Amino acid sequence: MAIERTGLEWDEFDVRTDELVINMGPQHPSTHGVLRVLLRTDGEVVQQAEPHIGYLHRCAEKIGENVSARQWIPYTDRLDYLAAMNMNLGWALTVEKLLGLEVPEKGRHLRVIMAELNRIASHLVAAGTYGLDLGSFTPFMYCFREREKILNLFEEACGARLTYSYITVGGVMADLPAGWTDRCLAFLDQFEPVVDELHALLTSNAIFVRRAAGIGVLAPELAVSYGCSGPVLRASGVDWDLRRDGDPWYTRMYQGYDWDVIVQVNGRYPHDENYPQVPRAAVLGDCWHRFYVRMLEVVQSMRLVRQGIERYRTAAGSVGQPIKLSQKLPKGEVYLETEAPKGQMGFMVIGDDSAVPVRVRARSSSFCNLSVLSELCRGCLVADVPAILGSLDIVLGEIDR
Amino acid sequence: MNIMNILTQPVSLSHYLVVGAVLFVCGVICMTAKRNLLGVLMGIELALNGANVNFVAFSSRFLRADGQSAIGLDGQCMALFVIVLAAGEAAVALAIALCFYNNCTTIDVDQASELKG
Amino acid sequence: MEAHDILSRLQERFGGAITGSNLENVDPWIEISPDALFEVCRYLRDDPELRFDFLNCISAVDYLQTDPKKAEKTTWQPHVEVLYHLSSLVHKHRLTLKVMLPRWKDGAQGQLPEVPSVSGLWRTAEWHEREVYDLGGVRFTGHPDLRRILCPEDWIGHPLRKDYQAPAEYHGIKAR
Amino acid sequence: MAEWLKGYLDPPWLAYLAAALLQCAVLLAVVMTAVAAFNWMERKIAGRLQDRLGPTRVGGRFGWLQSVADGIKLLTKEDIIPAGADAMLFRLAPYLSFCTAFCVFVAIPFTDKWVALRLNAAVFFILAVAGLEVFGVILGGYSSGSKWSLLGAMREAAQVVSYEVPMALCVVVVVTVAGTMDLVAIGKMQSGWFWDWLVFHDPFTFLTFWIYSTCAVASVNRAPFDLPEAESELVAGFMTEYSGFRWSVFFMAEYGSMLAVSILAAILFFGGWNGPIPLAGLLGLTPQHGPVAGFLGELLGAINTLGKGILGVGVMMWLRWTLPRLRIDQVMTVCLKYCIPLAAAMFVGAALWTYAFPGGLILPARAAPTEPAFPLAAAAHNAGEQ
Amino acid sequence: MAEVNWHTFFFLVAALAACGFAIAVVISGNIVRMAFYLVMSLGAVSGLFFLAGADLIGALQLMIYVGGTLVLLVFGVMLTSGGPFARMKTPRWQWALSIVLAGWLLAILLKTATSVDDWGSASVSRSHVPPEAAPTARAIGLALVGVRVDRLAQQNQDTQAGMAGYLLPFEIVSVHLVVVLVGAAYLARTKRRKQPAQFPQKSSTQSL
Repeated sequence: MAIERTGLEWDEFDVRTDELVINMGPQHPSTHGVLRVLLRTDGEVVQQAEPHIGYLHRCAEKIGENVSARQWIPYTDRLDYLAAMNMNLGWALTVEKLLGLEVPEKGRHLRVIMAELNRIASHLVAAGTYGLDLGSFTPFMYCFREREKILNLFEEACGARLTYSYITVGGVMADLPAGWTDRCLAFLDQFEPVVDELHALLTSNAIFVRRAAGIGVLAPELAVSYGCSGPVLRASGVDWDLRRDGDPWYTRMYQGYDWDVIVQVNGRYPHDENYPQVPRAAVLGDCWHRFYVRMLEVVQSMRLVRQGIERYRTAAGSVGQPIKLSQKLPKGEVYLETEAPKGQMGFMVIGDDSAVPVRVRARSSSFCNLSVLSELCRGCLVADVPAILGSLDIVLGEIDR
Repeated sequence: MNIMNILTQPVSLSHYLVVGAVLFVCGVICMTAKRNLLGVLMGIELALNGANVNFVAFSSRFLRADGQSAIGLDGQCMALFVIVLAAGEAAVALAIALCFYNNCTTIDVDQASELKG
Repeated sequence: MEAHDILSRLQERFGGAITGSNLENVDPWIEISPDALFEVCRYLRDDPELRFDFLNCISAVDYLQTDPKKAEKTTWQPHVEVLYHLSSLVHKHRLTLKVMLPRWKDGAQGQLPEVPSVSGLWRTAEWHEREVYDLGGVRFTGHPDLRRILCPEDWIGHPLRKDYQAPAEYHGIKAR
Repeated sequence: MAEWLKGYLDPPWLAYLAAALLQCAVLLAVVMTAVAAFNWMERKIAGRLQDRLGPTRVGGRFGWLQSVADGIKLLTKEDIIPAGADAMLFRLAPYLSFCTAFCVFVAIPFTDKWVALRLNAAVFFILAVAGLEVFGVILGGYSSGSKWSLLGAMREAAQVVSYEVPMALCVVVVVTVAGTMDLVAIGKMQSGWFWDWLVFHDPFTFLTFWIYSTCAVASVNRAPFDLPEAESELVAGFMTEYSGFRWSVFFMAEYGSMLAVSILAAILFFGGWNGPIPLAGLLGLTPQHGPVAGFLGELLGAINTLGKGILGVGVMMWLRWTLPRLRIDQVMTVCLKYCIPLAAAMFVGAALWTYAFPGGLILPARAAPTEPAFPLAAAAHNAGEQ
Repeated sequence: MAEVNWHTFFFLVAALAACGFAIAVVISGNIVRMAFYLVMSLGAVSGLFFLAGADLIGALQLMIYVGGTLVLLVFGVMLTSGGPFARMKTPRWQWALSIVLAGWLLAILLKTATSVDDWGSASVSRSHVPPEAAPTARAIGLALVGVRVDRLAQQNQDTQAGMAGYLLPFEIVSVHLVVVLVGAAYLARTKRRKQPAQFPQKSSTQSL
C-alpha cells in the first residue's frame, strides 16, 4: 500500500513485506493428524490462523442411527483413538442412564482402573509430541516407551492395543486375567521415577520454558466462552473437573476415591512441592501451564489406579453382564458428559423403544479446544503456531467424527 | 599456434589494465541498461572492482620490467579502502532500494518518475 | 437449582415464549419458541442465580419416520428439534433447551428452517452452529460466518436428515 | 611436501601440481571418512540418549556399515528437480556450500608439519571462506521455488551471517593472546602439559571458549539453533526439495563444517596436537630420534587433533538430542544481545591481560613465540629488510 | 615449445572467468542469476589479486566483498523480488545506445592501456620470487597504522618524509562505516503503523 498522505505528517505504514498466505497441513508433521491451518503472515508475524477441519469426517452419528447401542461401541473407539477406553465409558454410561441399568461395584472399580490408565497413556502421547513440536526428539521416545507398557496391559485385558471396545453397555466384555493387577502395580512402581525424568527433560528445561512460557495465553472467560474443557480449561485457572463436579450418574464411579483436581488455586498447584516450580515467565493459561497440568494429572491418575486396584480386589460379585445386542431402548433422551483426557466428551442418545436409537450425538472436547486456536495465534510468530497447537493436544478423529 | 606463444610470454601490466577496463565497462553497461534497481547496484560493484584491479596491478612487483612496483603499497591500501567503502555504499544503496520498493511497490527504475513534475 | 424451579422462573418472566416442557424424562427439557430464544438464553447466562456460562453442545434432531409401516405408530409429527445443552460452572447445574422447528421453512422443500444464532452469547456456538447447519440443515440467522465446517464447501444436502440420499459420485469419486 | 617431490619429477611445475593433488586427496579422504563416521556416530549417540540401541544389524554387531548403506541409498534415490525451480542454480547450490565447507580444511594444521597450506593468515582465510557457505544455502532455498524453502533459506542466512560476527570476535581474542594468525604458531605455543593450553591461559580466554562454542554451534545450524530445517514448521527448510545425492552433498557440507569448527576450537583453545600430557615428548618420538620416530610423533599429534575434533562433534550431537529448539527471534537476541557484547568484553579483557602480564601470570615466562609479539620497532626493522 | 609460463596460464584462467562472468551479469535477465554470476566474477577477481601478489587484499575481497556485500545484495534481491524470477525487459534502443557508448569507452581505455610501452614490457618471469617470501599482510597492517615499512629503503629524505602512513584515512573510514550502517538501519526500519492494523475480525469469508 502506498503512503497515505493524511494532513501534514505522513501516516506511516509497516514495511511492506508481501503478505504471505501459508497452508500448514493437511500433510504437516506437526498438526497431529489431518488438519489444515491457513496462516496469513506478515513476514514472521502471524496475522490470522484459521483451522480448516473435516478431512477425517466419517459421519459416525449417521451410522449410530442404523446400528443398535452396543454395536456403536467400536465407533466410539475411533473418535479419540488415543483414549478409546474413556470414549467407550462415556457411551456405555449414557445408554445405561437411559436404560436405568446399574453396573455392580466391582465393574465400576474396573472401569475406573481402565479409564485412568488410558488417561496416563493419552497424556504421555501429549507430552511426547509436544516435545517433538518444540524440536527435542528424546522425550518422545521416553514417553512412548512407557506407553507401550500400558498398551501391553490393555492387550492382556482385552486383546486390542488401540481400539479396545472393552467397556460396553452393562459392564465389561470380560473380567481381568489372573495376575493382571500385580503386573499393573509393578508398572506403576517403575513408572514413578520416569515422570521425574520427563520433568527434568522438558518442564524445567530453560529452552522449553522460553518456547512455551507466556505463549498462547488463554484467559479464563475466553476459555469458558469457547467451551474449552479438560487440561486446557484447568490451565487457565478454572476449577472444573467432571470427575468431581459432573453428572452424579458419572461421579458415582469416583465415590470414595482420594485424589485432587489439578488447578492453580491462589498461585499454588496441589502439593507441587516435589515437582519443578512454575517459572517466572509463565503466565496462567499459557502453553507451559497446559503442559504442566497434564504432567501433574498423570500422577493423580496413578493414585486413582492404585486405589482402584485395591477396591477391585476387595469388591465381591461379578463385573457386570453386557446387555443383549437387540435390547430395546426405552423412549427418552439422555445427554451425559464424562471427563476424557482431552476434555469433556459428551454423548446423547434418543431412544424410541426400538433397538436402534433415533439420534446419536457426540460432543467432542478437541472440537471446542481447537476453535480457540485462531484467537491464540493472532500476533504470534510462525514458530509458535505448532507450539500452541501442540499444547491444545487435539485429536482429529474426535473433531471430525 | 599463437595461442601457445601467448602462454609463454610473461604477463605484464597492460594485461591487468585490459581486464580492469573490461570489468569497468561491463559495470557501466549494467548501470545504464538495467531497469532493476539492484541490477544498477551490481553494475556499481563491477565498476568498483574494475578500479580495484588497476590499483592492485600497479602496486604489484611482478608486472614491471625492473621488478619494482610502480606505486608501492599505496595501491593495495587504496584497494583496501575501496573494498571497505563499497560495503558501506552497498548498505545505504540497499536501504534506499528497500524504501523505494516500499513506497512504489516496484523495483523498476523507470517508475521512479515522481520528481519529473 | 432443579429443572422445575428454572421452568417456573422462566414462565413467570417470559410467559408465552415457553411453549412446553417435559420434567419426567431422565434429562428434563424446556421448549422455547424460536423468536424468543436469544432473550431467554441471555437471561439464562446473565442471571446471577442461574449463570449458565457454559454452552455444552448444540444438536439438531430430525424426527421423520421414512419406513411407512412404522409411520402410523409414531406419536409425533415430522419436525426438526434443535437442542441446547447448558451447564453452569458456578452453580454446577445443567439444563436442556429445545426449539421445535418445521422440517422445511413454510413447507417449501429445500428451504432450511431459521433459528436466531446465540454465537453472540457463547463463542463456542460459532462452530457448533456451523456444524448443525452443515449436517442437520438448520440456518442460524445472525451467525457471523455460516459456512459448512465438516463437509466440503460445495457439498449438496445435509447428511443427518433422515431423508438424505448420499450423492452417486462427487467430483468423479464414486460415493456409493 | 613440494620440495620433497621436486627431487623425483623433472619439470618443477609438475612437482607443485602433484604435491597439491596429493594433499587434497589425503585431506578429502580423511574428512570424508570422518563425515561417514559422524553419520554412524549420530545414530549411535541418538540411540544411546534415547535408551535404544541405534543401528546394530548393518555390517556386524555395531552397525558400522550404516553410513555406507545410507550412501548407497542416497546414490540410488532419484534426484528430482521441482517444476517451479530455477534448474541451474538448483543444481549448483549444494556443490557451492560443499566446496566452501571443505576448502576450509586446506588451512587447518593437524600437526605442525602436517598442514596442507601453511598460511601466515590462516585464521583470516578460514573466516573468509566460512562466510561463503551462506551462498549455497540462500541459492538452494531461493531456487527451489517454494514458499517454505524460501522462508527456511532466509532464516538460515540471517542466522549464519549474524553469528559470524561474534565468532570472528572470539577468534580475534585468541589471536591477540597468541600474537599471530598462523595456526601452526598458535599450536606450537601451547605445547607442553594441559595447563599450557590457551583455554587456561587467562580467565578471558576460558570464557571466550564458551562463547565461541555457542556461536560455532549456531553458525553450523546445529542443536538448539537449527531453525532452518526445523521439522515442526518448515518441513525441512531449504532442503525440502532436495533428494538423493544432492541432499547428501548438503548433508556432507554440514558435517564437514561441523568438523572444521570443532578442530578449529581444538587448535585455538585446547592445544591442537599437544595432548594433555606431552606424550610424543615423553616417549621420545621427536625428529631428533630419527625419521620414523619423528613420523610417529607427528601421527600421534594428528590423532590428538582429530580426536579433539571428533569429541567436539560428539558434544554437538549430544546437544541436538537433548535440547528443544529456539525460535528465530530468540536465536537473534542470543546473538545480538548476549554473544557480541560478551565477546567484545572478552576481547578488551584479553588485550589488557596480555598487556599487564606479557609472560603469563601463573607460569614463569616461557620462551617468547618465534615472532616477537608485535613490538612496532622490531617488526618494522625486520619487515623492512625482507 | 618453450616452457609454459604458469603465471600467465593462471592469469588467463582468472581473467577469462572474471570477464566472462561480468559479461554474463550484463546479459542475464533473471536478477538471481545476475547475483550469482557477480559472486563468481568477484571470486575470480580475488584470484587475480592473489596472482598479483596482494594476498591480504585477495582474502579481504573474499571476506568483505563477496562474503558481506553480496550477501547483503542477495538479501535485497529476495526482499524486493515481486513474483518469483520477475523479468524486466529493457527496451531495444536503450540497449543499443548503452552498447555504443560502452564500446567507445572501451576503445579509449584499451588504447591507453596498451599505448604506454613502459607497462607493456614484461618483467622478469615470476618464478624467481617465491610467493611466501613477499607476504604483504604485515606491511599493509603497519602502513595503516602509519609506519611505511616499504618506504624505509627510500634514500632521499624529503620524498621519504612525504610517505605518510594511512592512519588518518583508516580512522575516518571506520567512523564513516558506523555512520553509514546507522543511517542504513534507520532508512530501512520497520515504520510502526500509527493505528493498529485492522483485518477482518471474523474469519475471512472469501475462501482461498
